[in-house]
Amino acid sequence: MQDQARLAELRQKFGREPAAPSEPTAERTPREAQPRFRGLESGHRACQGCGEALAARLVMESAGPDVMVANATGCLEVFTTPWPQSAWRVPWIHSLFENSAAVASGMEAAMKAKGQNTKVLAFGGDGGTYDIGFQALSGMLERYHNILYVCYDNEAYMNTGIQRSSSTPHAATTTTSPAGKERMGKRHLKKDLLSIIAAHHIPYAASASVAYPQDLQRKVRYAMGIDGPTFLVVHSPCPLGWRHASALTIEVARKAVECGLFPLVELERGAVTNIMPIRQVRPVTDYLKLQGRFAHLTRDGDPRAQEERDHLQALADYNINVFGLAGDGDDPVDTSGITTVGRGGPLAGRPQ
Amino acid sequence: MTVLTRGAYAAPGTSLDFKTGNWRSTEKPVHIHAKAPCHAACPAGEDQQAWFAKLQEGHVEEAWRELVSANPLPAATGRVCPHPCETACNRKDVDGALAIHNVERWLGDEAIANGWAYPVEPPADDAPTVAIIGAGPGGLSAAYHCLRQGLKAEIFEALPEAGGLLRSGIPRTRLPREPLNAEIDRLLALPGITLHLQTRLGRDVSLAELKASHAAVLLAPGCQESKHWDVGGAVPSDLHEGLSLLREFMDHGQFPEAHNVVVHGGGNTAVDLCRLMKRAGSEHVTLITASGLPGPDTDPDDLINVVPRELDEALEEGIEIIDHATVNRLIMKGSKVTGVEVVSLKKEPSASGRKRRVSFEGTERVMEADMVIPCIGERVDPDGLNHLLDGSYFWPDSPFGKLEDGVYAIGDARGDRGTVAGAIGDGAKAVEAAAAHIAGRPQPTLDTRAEMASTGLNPVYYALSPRAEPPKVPPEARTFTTEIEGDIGRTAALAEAQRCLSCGNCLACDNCWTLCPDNAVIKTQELASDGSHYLFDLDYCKGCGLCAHECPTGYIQMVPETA
Amino acid sequence: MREALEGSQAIARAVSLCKPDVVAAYPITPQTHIVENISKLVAEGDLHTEFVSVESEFSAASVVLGAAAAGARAYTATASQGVLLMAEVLFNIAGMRIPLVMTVANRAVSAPLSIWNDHGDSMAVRDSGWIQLHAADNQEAVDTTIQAFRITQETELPVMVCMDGFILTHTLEVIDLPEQSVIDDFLPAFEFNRRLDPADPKSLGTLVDPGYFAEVRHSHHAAMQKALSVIKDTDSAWETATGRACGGLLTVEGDPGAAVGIVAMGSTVGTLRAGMAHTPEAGPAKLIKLRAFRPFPTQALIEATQGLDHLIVIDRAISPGLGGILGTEIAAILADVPNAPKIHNHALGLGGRDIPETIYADLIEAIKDPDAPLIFDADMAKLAPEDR
Amino acid sequence: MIEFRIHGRGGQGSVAAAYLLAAAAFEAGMMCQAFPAFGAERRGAPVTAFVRIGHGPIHLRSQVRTPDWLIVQDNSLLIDPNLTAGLKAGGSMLVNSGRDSAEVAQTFGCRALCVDATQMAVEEIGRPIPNTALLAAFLGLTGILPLDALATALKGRFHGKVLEDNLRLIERAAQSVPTGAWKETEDA
Repeated sequence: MQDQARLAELRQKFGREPAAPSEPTAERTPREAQPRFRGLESGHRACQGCGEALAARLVMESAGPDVMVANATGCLEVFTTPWPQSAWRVPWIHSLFENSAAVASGMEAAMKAKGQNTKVLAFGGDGGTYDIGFQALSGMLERYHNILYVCYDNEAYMNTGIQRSSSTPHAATTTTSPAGKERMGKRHLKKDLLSIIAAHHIPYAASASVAYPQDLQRKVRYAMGIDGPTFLVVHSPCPLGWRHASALTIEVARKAVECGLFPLVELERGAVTNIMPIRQVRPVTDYLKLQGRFAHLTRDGDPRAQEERDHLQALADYNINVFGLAGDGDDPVDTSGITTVGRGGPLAGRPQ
Repeated sequence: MTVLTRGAYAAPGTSLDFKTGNWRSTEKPVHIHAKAPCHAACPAGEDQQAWFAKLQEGHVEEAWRELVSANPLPAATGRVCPHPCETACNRKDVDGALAIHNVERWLGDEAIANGWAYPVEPPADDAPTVAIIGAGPGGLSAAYHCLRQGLKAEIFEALPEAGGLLRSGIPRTRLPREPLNAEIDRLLALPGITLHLQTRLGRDVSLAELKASHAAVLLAPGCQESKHWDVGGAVPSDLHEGLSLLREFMDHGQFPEAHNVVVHGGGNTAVDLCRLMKRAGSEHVTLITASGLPGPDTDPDDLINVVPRELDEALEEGIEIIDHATVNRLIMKGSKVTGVEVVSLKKEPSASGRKRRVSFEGTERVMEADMVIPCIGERVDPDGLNHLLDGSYFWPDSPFGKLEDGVYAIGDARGDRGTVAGAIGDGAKAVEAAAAHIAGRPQPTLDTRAEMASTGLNPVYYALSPRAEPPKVPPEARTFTTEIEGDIGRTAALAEAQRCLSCGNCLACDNCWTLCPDNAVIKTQELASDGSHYLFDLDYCKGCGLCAHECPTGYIQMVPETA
Repeated sequence: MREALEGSQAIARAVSLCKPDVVAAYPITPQTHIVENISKLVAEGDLHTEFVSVESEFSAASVVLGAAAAGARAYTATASQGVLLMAEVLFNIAGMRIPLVMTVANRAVSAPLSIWNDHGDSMAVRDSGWIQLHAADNQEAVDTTIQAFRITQETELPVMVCMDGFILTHTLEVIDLPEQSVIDDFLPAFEFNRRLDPADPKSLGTLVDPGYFAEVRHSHHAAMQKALSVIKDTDSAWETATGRACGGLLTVEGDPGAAVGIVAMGSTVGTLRAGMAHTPEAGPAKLIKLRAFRPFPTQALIEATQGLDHLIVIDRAISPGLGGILGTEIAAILADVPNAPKIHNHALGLGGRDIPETIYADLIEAIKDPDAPLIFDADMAKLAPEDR
Repeated sequence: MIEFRIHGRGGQGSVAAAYLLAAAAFEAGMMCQAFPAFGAERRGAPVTAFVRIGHGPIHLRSQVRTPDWLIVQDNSLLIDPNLTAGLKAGGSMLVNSGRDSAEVAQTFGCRALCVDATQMAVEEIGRPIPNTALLAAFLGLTGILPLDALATALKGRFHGKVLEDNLRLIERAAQSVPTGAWKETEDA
């Protein structure tokens, strides 16, 4: 009851829900009257077309106002909180690069100690999650904190100017894995983080993509409802680092899913419980050719480029086989995660 | 001076103080309201997207009202129209064009069955009256649109029945009498329309009288005179000209007997005739046409002017078609034809720009024939109109059909027309211009908005959904009177409505609102000033272009910042 | 109530009396007994706290940072490598002005590996912006730990309570632990008005550009200086509450008229005190027990050293290439003071080297030796000539 | 101030013995200090612990270099000639051993008494942990602290059967030595 009253107060204050027809709305600006929670506000300084900013905005909308966030060092942190401004409308703390999971653990312990239910979120990029913050994350999962950890995966250290991380895909160029006479970009593979996370036997771990916002938000809502550690990795294209036009952020993210290189899967207690089938599997070249970081792979007449393309295709095929991603058109789940439109919005007016 | 907070904390949402809108260096997003290709292609001027929108909401009567705001005869056009809207439909390359034609017919039939009232008010008693020559589809449309403009209409028809070509030139297998009569009767019953039957221009009334007595005169006489046809001066003694043969058949239900029939021409009448002759017992019916058949490389200028569905049905029924050819010579035994010499031919560009027909020497071949039917078109009966005709037809300069002040041409009588839908559209446009003339308003202008091509859409957001097909009588069961194509039905019609891509117009899918990384799209509860539900907050929009790229309908476009 | 308690156990009990909401720690010698004892109190239900058994000191510091930021009274403890692994977080906690308390069971820093006491660890983070208080015995460690919770709350500066590893942590002595009611009166409920709170959602840990960074550091420095009086006042309040004080910022004992002074921190003070008592032939000295190392009680030190001819400064860590750390700092402080004593800076007890009570006489004697080594108890015979 | 050094091997409870002795002193109203010679040694390695007790505050924190008393918990340590290093003149050594006391005294040149504390411990508490028995014997010999003080200190550490067994053990151990034989050095 008390929680309800508090939530109502928060919603009133931050415009989480549209006003009922009977409520006076005159004093609210259209921005204030948005029928969604604006956890991440405009005026942040992300690049044009930033996938991470979009992902964070979507996550906040679904997570709602009764949360607190621990944010690792990275683009998201830098572009949202140049003092004295903050784009956040939830309690938010940035400590360091590698400790957001641990800081969040402390916040969650504080909530437990004080008998409060505010859900704690931890945010990190792929650098802060796959690499430097990995240990703290593992500890957080093992200790079973009631935290949703969201990794905004843009596949390199973008904040410092595009250096390779263990999440950078094989053969992608970064400033520390450039292509040259002897090298075809990153020599190693993208770390299979989700399997490692799932091996902690936590209640829920999933991958999502900004190209599928409804699916992403459903996963956030699901994780929010779990009392225990949950993990979400969100594929978030970086137009600057991946070298594609800012308008293509969603297109690129979508192609990554459609070719099988970034499978959208859900694991509960380590077991795969759901996947998003690919409606029409595309060749990886459809994905690669959109991005400058793979430009060396699409050169004609270079046998090394052919080999690396084939390698990436094999990796994509592997994902498709392992997770059974190839969609069947008649499968009722085929479009469950795919945003389709109809007049009046994604859910309205669809024939049942 | 901003005072430092302890530990440099920041207050929530203060980034709003930082207007990222000035990062937009080159382009900004706008809502463009482009024309949907169906609308752009519709000679009747229908906005199919608009009435499909009503259908999507489940409002069938409103959909019909939206439809008849342009075309008062959907039960007729929904049966006879070659539906260029479907040819233009951006969905055709995805999983098949929308079955606009069939849904239109269903709506028209629903309106008749339910007695829905046309969305017109009776004109004022002292409203000006417009004279209309011809009660064919163009004249009827004009009369109806007069009411919509607050004018009275007085129709003069030479024949004893209204309907024009709809009644005289289209077989019942395509357009049965019942819906045609019902629709025409409903329309003519509207207060403010007066019909004078068996009143012929040049005989019973003159143009000069009408001009004097009426606020405007609209000419929709159709083409009643067959064009002269001969081959190198030879004409068979028992020549049956196509349209009159068809009219005869429709009046008396009989054809002259023939085994090998050659039909020369390239329109709907020619194909109708082929099919009827075949059904009447002719063993071989061959259509010889100078145009090309539909195919991926066929130039639209070169395409045979036949409803595609009808062409398919004709082939299905065993009609042979020789395209890109003409009858080069009649082989006569006395005055009777026993065969034809056919030669290949194509329309080639000429220096003047108009296409010329070039036949290719060495491609001549002879085929047996005991009847040759020319079906090369008709011309306007020049009685009382001589001074307005340019050759066989009217050639108005204006798209609104204006021939001179207060006089407008409509329909097939215009040299650049040829469909029922075109006549209906002409009626609406001519009335619009006439009403402006009568009221002393500036003349109307055409809708010059750009058309939304399929390349402007983002197809990934549309779930695949196959096109609905209406039932059809199989070829072997087809008769002279039963309608071949059936009713699509309510379920399929509503499902088709869901398939509309809403090309170029907002369908409120929320994509822009959902996908803006900068929260710079604001959703409005009331309609925004541009009719959508979204506003661009240019204070924060960085101009990334993501919303435009992900807009399924192409409704959002990036335009130069200065625009 | 007086009890014979091992130092670590006493600290655990003192922390428990302060009712922390969250404790996070990673075991490391010689801090281990502290966390073991806290764990035991939690296991027995004597302490109701969220005890977070983290996977590293780095996370221990991060957890208490997060907990305190979320409005919880938080405590951690570590030593040596643990301090260094925490280093990045320690700077962060202080820079964000997060109130919390940490015990450092002082231990040498590797390499070579040494599990024994010196001050190399806390000295390595002396510039982190934490308050650093040194306890000379276990009673002081207990009292200072309790005071630290009040100080951190009042100053919004994190407090590090330094106690010599083993020498204090593993020594059983008689400790007077106050009654719970005394603590409850002394220590107000934890309040942190910048806490993370959905009803007033602040953003902590922002990016500060060059236009304000200097001001951030200034305010931090100013806060540390203001903390001097808070430390002193808190000790006075403690004395009022318990009849016992820890010596505020620093205390002076011994012969007030002596020409020689000795400054030391931590457990060394007791040994020097014993040496002074047991070797009167070495001569008298003024013994200055420094409790507050950060913020540094500059003025109090100047006053305490007035009238001295010689000031022996004992370090338990060195800055290689410069010398003793405390010695260097005090030399800088006294540089502009007229008639300041001559400074003799020596490091003692590095890496657990036992400090005998004879050291007192040896130090006094060494005043005469201009070549007395910096590391006073290093035996050159143990070194190859080229390494001397 | 009286200083003790306790020698033993890891696992024999030498540090516990030091803590118990100091705690017993506290129970008897004295000040105390007890600590191990902190090492990284494991079970079985030689271990040293130190105890200081006195009636006034104890400031000195160095290791005990000149003990008044030595308590040796393991017979095998007697091979170390430095065992008695720093032992004050007149200092004494109590050894857990079945060996002849005179022989040990002669070897190290100090007063020494051997007690088979391990045997007593095995018999009374079922485990070869000699520390409490040795402490009790020591208190019986010296009378430095009443045996009750040790019993009270034990009660602060143990419960139930372990406590009962140990209380029986210290009673037996105290009686196994000539009461007050070393009493004259109490104030050394």
